Amino acid sequence: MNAPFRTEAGGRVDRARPLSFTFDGKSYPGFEGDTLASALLANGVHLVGRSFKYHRPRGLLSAGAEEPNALVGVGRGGRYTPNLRATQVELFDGLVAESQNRWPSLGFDVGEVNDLAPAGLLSAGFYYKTFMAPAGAWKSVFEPIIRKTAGLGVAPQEPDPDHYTHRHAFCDVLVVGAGAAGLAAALAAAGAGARVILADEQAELGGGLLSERGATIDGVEASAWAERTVAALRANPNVTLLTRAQCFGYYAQNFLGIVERLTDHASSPHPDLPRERMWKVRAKQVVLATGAIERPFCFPDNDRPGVMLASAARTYVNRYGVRPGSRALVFTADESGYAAALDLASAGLAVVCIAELRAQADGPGARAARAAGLAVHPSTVVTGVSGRLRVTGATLGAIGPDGRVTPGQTVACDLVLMAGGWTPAVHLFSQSRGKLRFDEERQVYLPGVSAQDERSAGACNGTFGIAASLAEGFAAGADAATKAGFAATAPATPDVKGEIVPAGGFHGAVPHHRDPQKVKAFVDFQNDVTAKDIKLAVREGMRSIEHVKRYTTNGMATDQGKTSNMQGLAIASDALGKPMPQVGLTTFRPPYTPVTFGAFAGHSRGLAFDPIRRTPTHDWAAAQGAVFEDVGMWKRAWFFPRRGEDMHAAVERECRQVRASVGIFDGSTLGKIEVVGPDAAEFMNRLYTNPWSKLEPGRCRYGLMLNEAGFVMDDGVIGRLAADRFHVTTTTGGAPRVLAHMEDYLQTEFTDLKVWLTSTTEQWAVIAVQGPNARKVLEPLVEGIDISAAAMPHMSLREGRICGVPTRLFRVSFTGELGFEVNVPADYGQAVWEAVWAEGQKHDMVAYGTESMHVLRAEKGYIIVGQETDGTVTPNDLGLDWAIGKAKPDFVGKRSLTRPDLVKADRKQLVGLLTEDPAVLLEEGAQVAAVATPVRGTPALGHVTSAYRSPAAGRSIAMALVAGGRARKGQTLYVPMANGAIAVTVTDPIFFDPKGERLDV
Amino acid sequence: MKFSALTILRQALAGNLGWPEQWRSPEPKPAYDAVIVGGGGHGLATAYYMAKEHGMRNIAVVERGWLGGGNTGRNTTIIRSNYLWEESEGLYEHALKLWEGLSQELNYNVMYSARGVMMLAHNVHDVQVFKRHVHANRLQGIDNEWLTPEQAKAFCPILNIEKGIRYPIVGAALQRRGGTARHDAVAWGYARGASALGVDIIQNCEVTGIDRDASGAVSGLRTTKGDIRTRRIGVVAAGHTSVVMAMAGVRMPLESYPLQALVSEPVKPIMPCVVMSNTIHAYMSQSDKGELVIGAGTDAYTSYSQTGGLHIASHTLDAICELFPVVRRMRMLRNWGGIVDVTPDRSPIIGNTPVPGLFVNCGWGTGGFKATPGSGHVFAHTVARGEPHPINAAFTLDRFRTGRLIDEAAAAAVAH
Amino acid sequence: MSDATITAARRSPLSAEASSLGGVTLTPGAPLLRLILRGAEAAEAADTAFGADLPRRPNRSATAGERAALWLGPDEWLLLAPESDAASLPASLASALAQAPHALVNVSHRQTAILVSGSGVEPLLNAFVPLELTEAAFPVGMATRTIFEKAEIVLWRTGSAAFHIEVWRSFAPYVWELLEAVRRENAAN
Amino acid sequence: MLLIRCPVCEMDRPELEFRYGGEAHIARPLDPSKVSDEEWADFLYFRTNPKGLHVERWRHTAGCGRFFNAVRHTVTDRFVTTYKSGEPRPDLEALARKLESAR
Ligand SMILES: Cc1cc2nc3c(=O)[nH]c(=O)nc-3n(C[C@H](O)[C@H](O)[C@H](O)COP(=O)(O)OP(=O)(O)OC[C@H]3O[C@@H](n4cnc5c(N)ncnc54)[C@H](O)[C@@H]3O)c2cc1C
Ligand SMILES: NC(=O)c1ccc[n+]([C@@H]2O[C@H](COP(=O)([O-])OP(=O)(O)OC[C@H]3O[C@@H](n4cnc5c(N)ncnc54)[C@H](O)[C@@H]3O)[C@@H](O)[C@H]2O)c1
Ligand SMILES: Cc1cc2nc3c(=O)[nH]c(=O)nc-3n(C[C@H](O)[C@H](O)[C@H](O)COP(=O)(O)O)c2cc1C
Ligand SMILES: [Zn+2]
Repeated sequence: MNAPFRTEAGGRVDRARPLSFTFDGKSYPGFEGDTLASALLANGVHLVGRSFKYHRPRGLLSAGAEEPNALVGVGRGGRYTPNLRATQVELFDGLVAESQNRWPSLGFDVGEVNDLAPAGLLSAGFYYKTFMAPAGAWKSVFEPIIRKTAGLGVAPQEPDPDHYTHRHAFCDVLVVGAGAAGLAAALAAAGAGARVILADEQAELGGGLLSERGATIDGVEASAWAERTVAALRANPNVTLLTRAQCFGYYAQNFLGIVERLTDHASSPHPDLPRERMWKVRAKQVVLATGAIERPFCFPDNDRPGVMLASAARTYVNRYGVRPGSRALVFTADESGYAAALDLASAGLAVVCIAELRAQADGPGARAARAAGLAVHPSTVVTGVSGRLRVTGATLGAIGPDGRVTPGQTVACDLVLMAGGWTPAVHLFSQSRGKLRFDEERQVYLPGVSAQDERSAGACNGTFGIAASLAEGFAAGADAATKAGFAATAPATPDVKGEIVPAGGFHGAVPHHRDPQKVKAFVDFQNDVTAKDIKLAVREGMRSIEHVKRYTTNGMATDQGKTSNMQGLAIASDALGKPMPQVGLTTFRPPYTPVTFGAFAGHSRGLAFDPIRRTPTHDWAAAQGAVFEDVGMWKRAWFFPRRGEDMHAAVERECRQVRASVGIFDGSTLGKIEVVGPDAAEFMNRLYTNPWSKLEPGRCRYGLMLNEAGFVMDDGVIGRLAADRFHVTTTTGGAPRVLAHMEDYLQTEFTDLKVWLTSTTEQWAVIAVQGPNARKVLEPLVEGIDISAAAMPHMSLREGRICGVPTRLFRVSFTGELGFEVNVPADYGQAVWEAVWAEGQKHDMVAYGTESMHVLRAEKGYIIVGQETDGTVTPNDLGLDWAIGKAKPDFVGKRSLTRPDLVKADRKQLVGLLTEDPAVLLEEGAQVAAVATPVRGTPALGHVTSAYRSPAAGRSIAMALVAGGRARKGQTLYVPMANGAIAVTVTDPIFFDPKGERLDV
Repeated sequence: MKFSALTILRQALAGNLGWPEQWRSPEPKPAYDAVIVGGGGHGLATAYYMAKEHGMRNIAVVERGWLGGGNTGRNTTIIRSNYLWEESEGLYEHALKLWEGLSQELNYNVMYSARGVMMLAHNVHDVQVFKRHVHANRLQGIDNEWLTPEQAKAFCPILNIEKGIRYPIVGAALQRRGGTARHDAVAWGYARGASALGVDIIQNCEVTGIDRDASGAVSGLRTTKGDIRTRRIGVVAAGHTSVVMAMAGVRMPLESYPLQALVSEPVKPIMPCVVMSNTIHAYMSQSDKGELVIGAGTDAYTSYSQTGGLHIASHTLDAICELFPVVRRMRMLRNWGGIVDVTPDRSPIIGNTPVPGLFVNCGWGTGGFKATPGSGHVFAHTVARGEPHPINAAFTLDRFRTGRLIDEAAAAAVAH
Repeated sequence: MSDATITAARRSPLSAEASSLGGVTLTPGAPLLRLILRGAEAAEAADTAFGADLPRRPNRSATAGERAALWLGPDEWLLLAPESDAASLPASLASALAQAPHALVNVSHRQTAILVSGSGVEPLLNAFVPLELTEAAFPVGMATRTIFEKAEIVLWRTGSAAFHIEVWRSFAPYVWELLEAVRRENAAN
Repeated sequence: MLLIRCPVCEMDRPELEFRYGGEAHIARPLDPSKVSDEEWADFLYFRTNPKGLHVERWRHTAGCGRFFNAVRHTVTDRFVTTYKSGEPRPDLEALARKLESAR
């Protein structure tokens, strides 16, 4: 197969490795080293996309990251990726690409009717002015239509099979961009001994040097010099070279994000390779060498396929060995346009003529062009092109001394090149919060005052030309290395010959003679923003460039204004009659070019999205068929269904069996903190509402913790192991918060106390054995502890052994039954559990989960922090005033309890609710009202916090927070539901064994 | 000029040369009856309603930058009213009702799109909390319904409701009247409306000082465009409230945090609604232009930088990719930050201050865009009458003394 | 806690086995006696009783034989010793420290160790650990708490290409699996 | 991601290891029962929230575990200094002058 526009020789593609790919279903040949763009051009394919609003046919504008037009979808199935720039897609054998935003086909797109609408109808912001009547039509008619036209590509339809990875990296000098300036900077910095990372978003390092034809460096071609330099850097162990690595963001304290593409360019990558790696680089010093972006011209129909940036055409011929056309017209306002013309001519294209916008056409470029026999017309502009799907010709105009344009000749051509000058890529500098300065002479923004440890070199710093960029790059690299602590000198600058140094440039709309109503001259190609749109925005009062941006959407497309922002600014500045720097720039934000979501997520994916915390006896529960629930990061056994049981049946059985005999429950997730030190009791006094000084070693107490605002924050049973040692338990979810809260007070408020906190949550497996037979189960297993009722009363704690394993044995109950909590070192958790379970079988022991635990505690009226409380609840609201050490002068939260609102009589208080019909179960979260059908807008009295079917009570039970609830006991209230209110009676929130007779046995 | 399809056609035929400025850009007068500090949505709406409903025409809005350039211009535009406490329900529902007719009211298409806001529950606790909201809302006549995972997926087909995932979806609360609006249009629409009623909107005019007379009452403002005399100031400066209030010697219960958001590249519609997950911290919707609009929680430290850390975007997107696995290959187009002023109870402060003549509307934190019309409406009343509207009566500064907090965070920890 | 009499089966939170791939070896650590010692005033007495000087410099460790003391905070050390010391060391430390205010807490089962070694160990860990791990920045003997993606660990460099990770038991499988995943990636490179 | 110098570890460490702790030097009243509701509200809720130099608390949670204080510029997020908890609040004006002259 033969690509018709491939040059006979030259370029950096590997002609020994032919490849085949498809675009819109048609198969084409290409070479290794091609981009999709270069390969399409080699095959004469110019029409590659459709624009956003008008669906205009679009071709390749550029050869790089700035491409606004050639967005394609690549790949299949889960690997389909929309909106990729053909200029950045590397070719591999079998690549499948398709065009976007067109129907039914790229050549014939129905959406193009938008382009035929009366001129100006769909101008900037028109949608703010219409679609408002009749009311409701926006939602039902207009918005659905607008949404259908939205978007460019199609989102993937299947989950992404690839994976992504991260790496933190550190270096003395990070160099971003590996063109002349970046390579030089890396050489200088590495030469000084600095650890260097050099990153470039392209597949090959060298930047603009790879697109050079005429220039030589130290006697070799520029690209050969680049190769040599890269090889030297690669050989240096202090240098990390990253290709296909876009630096997308510059964050505080010299922290930069780089995303490296690892597999997209390969046809069958190793399956273990991640698709992309995000580098998170902390650099001591940074050199920005990100080059410059060529500006297109804004003239009528400047968007037709075949209208291209001059530098892009140069890249296609020189780097890829592709002729982007046969007959080229070069439209320039910069010396670099001539370099392109010369290169195209030497590649065998006919250069019809060079239209030079500037009045003077006698610079080095023009002289060289004329010497090569090319026609150069000064004061000449392109005022339009012919051809819809591909340029067929261009009309020229002459700028008179008064600035008016008179129509000139029409030339036949299939390529119109634009060389409107260079816009330094200051994105990263600006993101670093450096202050840009406006260079009046060249009318560009350049890096000004730095805010971080960085410097810019080369074209991104306004320094054009290879020689100058090399020199500046060396100096920047040396400076960076020096500042990073290395003795550095810039290497001697190599000898550069034969280059045409970019100089000149133009901003704003190109003048023309045509009826402005009838033509469209594009500023933002992708978003279809025209010069007229920008002028309209200004006319409508959008005086800030930020308003212009948002009203017109200029610069908001996926290229983020790389080719349009400066043009838009120039046109707005003109319309406002204010110089550009006074109009200002919009903000540069990350990313420089779009970055895959998956790359941000990295390995935080699937089950590794968050750690899964399992208890020491998790596997046992799983083997028993437990259903688990997520509590924070923990998996907790929720219930243990037997064959055929649903949750309700399982819970009913579990609860009954606990009360009838005995149950076993995994309490390991409870937070545990060991509070140790001579001032431990005093610390506890200050952090908990309860008094602790008099609690004897070996005894436990229910502790209530408030935040400083007086609201309940946590609770738990706390055992005193020794005068100076407490074993504190917290709620599962509250554990980290409670420890942090304690540390805060300890380190910053109560610094007088000698006490230390150690988290022991995971040290102990906690096996709760609850039920009238609990003692019988444990007795045979426990050594060295008398667990008889007399020796070990309720709320006590002993140390000894169980099954030979050291234990802290608590006699506590969250069920209202006789109960123990066996704490054993976690590695022994499962063995002890199994021993207890085996012993328990003699008593028909049941394993129960968190759901039964909730029911059992609710039957007893025990609260759960986070369920009965919501951060607005005081101890008094819960009826827990008894837990407050009244004699204590202070504790965290005490002062707040006397604030006016916290002592109001009608506060919501915890009560029980019993439905009239015992079979009716209330819904947690349901509201409580005084009447069955409250008038809309009447405040609720409160809400149901817990509701269960209670096997012990033989009916449904509920707890609720109800305004003035304690005084309402006996009253009938209503719980309004969607299908009618449920009548309830207010009761005590204790539904079983109110005297606690089952506990103390 | 009234906006309509007809005027668009007429103007298009005339080369779009006849469109007037949408709002005037006058220089400040030496004195006004009242000055609103802050030209965000809330400030502009306040001025609009002060002029329209309270007949105050000699008033100004002063804005330090470009109007709408604060959080109004950088928020993820989620609108809903299914809050928990009655006070909040009243305020946000008031706003939602105004949203429903706002385009017509302003003759400016703010693209309020009632596409439904779905909040995902991932565990038992979430279910309890969201059901509590559903019930509370129903009592107040606010729509909010409970969905099974399957119903949630039917509403948003790209949602992953598989059971075996790290945080499976166990249900969702849906407010169908919730949705989004075009944020810039809200600022511009109110500005145009206010300007037409005579309000002076003064951009690039930063307030640098607040003058008080011997009695302590407000007497004027200093700005970068000169001094302005006035006896009534309404501060609606969002992230900068503490800074402005400090000029009057008032300390506030506020902290200003960076809040980031991001958009993807635009794609054809894949998502018909707004989805929020508080438990795994992310939310997403798709704009009419096609980009996915994504956000999460604030950065951890106070800042006025309008930027934030890379790790925040990472955590946001890892959550998004778990909820919607088909978007993992999509790409972030732009990531920005705003500065949100956060109160201890995550509810706004709207009302009088200890300084006579000085009123404040702030503390909307991460979720005030949705309140814009309602907030402006009740604050206009507050500034014009010197006392709060019944709807904002509870949102006092004094509640931090009495303890009468309106704690949306404690109850649900749902942002936005 | 004298563990001499314990017959109950012990179960480590990590079921994985040691393996090497792409130049990196991952090994689940053997059981250790682990003590958290708090209280700056107790350090001196602890030096002798423990047999290794507790490091006073931030983020350092000290070793003596099979015992190691890791500085975790200005008054906080993680003491590691062989299982066989479990019978005697806690008690002898406690009595040696009786006069100085302190806290000594046994956390032997709270956490477990993952040993990572081999030539590719730095980039492997840097997939998740945000600290610079070159020997210059993180020399042999340095130890610190830090972050491992969404888990917290103690990272201790025991050799020029060897690290000892201490991680709370329920986070251990997460850390292990992530290390394993990136090890595979790096090996494919 | 910020880079924060922990004054205890005497190292620059990544933000991920730290927990922010709000404005510093807001002392809890020695005897809360003696202060008025207004004063108590001030302590609980009212903050300087400055645009500029901010004196704030951080805790090196995933490090040495210590709380310490920092002066950070809330516009640039640049840390000016960090110091151990308990040390006196630095003279902000002097720091600001120093910053100015360092430019
Ligand atoms: C990323 C992000 C996402 C969000 N997502 C949502 C969401 O989905 N839903 C939702 O409801 N809310 C959301 N919010 C919150 C919402 O944006 C804000 O609550 C709301 O926009 C506040 O409006 P405002 O008019 O009060 O503030 P702003 O729009 O910020 O206006 C305040 C104005 O005051 C000006 N100002 C400040 N100081 C001075 C001075 N000295 N002189 C003069 N002018 C001054 C500022 O320049 C600014 O323009 C989000 C916020 C952010 C940052
Ligand atoms: N022949 C050409 O078409 C051409 C093009 C550009 C520059 N030049 C010449 O090259 C010299 C300037 O050299 P230079 O080194 O300043 O620029 P350069 O354009 O040669 O190199 C810049 C490099 O930075 C990379 N880059 C930009 N942003 C990046 C990012 N965010 N992340 C990673 N990589 C990024 C680009 O891929 C490019 O390789 C001048 O003489 C200029 O005239 C020539
Ligand atoms: C809802 C919403 C949608 C947005 N969509 C886009 C978009 O499609 N393209 C874009 O470049 N920016 C988009 N932005 C971001 C803005 O460009 C800009 O970043 C944001 O308003 C903050 O302003 P700043 O970045 O200038 O500080 C969007 C912002 C919002 C709030
Ligand atoms: Zn530290």
